[in-house]
Amino acid sequence: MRVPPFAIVSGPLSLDALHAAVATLVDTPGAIVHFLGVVRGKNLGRVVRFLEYEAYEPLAVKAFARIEAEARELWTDARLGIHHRVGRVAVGEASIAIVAASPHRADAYAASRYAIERVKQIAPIWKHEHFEGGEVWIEGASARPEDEDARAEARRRACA
Amino acid sequence: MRVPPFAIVSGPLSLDALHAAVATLVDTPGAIVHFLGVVRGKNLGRVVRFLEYEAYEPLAVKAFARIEAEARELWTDARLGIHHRVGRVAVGEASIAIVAASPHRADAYAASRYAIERVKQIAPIWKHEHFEGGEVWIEGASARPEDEDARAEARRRACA
Amino acid sequence: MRVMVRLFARLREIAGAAELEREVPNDATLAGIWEQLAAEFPAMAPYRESISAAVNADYARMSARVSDGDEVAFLPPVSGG
Amino acid sequence: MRVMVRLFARLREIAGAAELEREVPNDATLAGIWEQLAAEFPAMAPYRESISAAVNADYARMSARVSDGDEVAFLPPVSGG
Repeated sequence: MRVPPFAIVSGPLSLDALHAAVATLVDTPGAIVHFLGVVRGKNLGRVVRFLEYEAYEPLAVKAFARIEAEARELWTDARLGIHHRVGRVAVGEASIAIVAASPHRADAYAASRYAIERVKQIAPIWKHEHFEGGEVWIEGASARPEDEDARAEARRRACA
Repeated sequence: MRVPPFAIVSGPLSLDALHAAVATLVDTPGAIVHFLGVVRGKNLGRVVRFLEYEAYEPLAVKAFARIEAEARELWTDARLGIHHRVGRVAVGEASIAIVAASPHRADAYAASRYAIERVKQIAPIWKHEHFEGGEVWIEGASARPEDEDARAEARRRACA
Repeated sequence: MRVMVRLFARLREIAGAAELEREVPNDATLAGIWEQLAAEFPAMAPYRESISAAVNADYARMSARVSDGDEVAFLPPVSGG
Repeated sequence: MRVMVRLFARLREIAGAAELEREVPNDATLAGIWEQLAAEFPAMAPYRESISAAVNADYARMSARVSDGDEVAFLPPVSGG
């Protein structure tokens, strides 16, 4: 199955398909790093029943492509794929899959970590937590794609 | 299929099986990082035909377990799985798969990176490169598991 | 002129709709459209400092002007990942 | 006493065998067994500074003594990953 490298997906993520889509983009990928963000059963003392994700899909896909472009300014030969789920996601399931491929492992790790930090900062995606006893919208960062402080923080976390 | 978290494998690596073996070891894994080291088609100007790996299997498996123990001194809640191939590995195939699971993504990334650096430093595994026009044993680091400078270098690369 | 306003997450819940078609002045900015919405739905007002905005699925500054038929989106703080 | 010597990669090729059973003195250290091997296979001598050693599949220092029946391994610089 051919999948695009950047997508919003309803239903389980296929890491294999994303891997295949990204690995072919790099001439000689010596290193491939996958990141899976998995729904945890507890959050801030609450027992999580499930999450429900919502996205502004066309802007989210553009945000993913923007994140890859930013990463390639820093790690020229790295390529990224980012798939994020919407709808209901059970505890233990992955809400996001990121594949980073590069000739060298340092760049693959850095691009992967940079990508997840930037997704959390700027991707128009929202998490609705359904827990034992209620539900709550999680609100994290104000999405400011051009905020240089946020980019610097993502680079710092990527150990760049 | 149940697989052990640390193994020397002849034949293709199953990332899915290793993932399953490791993910269940962590109570609430919020982050899972996979690393795949893939055989590149070129090395130092040589056109690589294939690699052939050799290992001292019982010591290699112990070295992988030692690497996890070291990682858990640094990132208490992280768990690792490490599978390395022996025998012939084609260009484009993975020679090593590492799965790191942790409640938090920073620890999963760090443990993963630390693991691949330590595998390269101390695992009793050797790469025989078959290239257009010849073959050569690749000899990297002298395996000194207790060398603190090497451990410090691995921590530094893991951004710890 | 008319614009289509898209709302997400808590803002969508406050409005009771994911999309609202609204008449706005011809020289309207995103900030102006937001104020119009916040007047209509006072529970949105606390989001004034934290929202982001987009026009036709591209991030835009609140000072940006919009055109007839544009799709305008207001985004509460994000929480993907 | 007798030990089983295991050799890998280039050392294996030099010896022409992955395993060699060898008679060694009763108080033999890994260093002593290595010197005995290097005398037998002079092409191994350049590895003196870079090898690691193991006894019964555990890393060991070259000063370690071995026992009858032990499995001794000499490891050239590694290149896994």
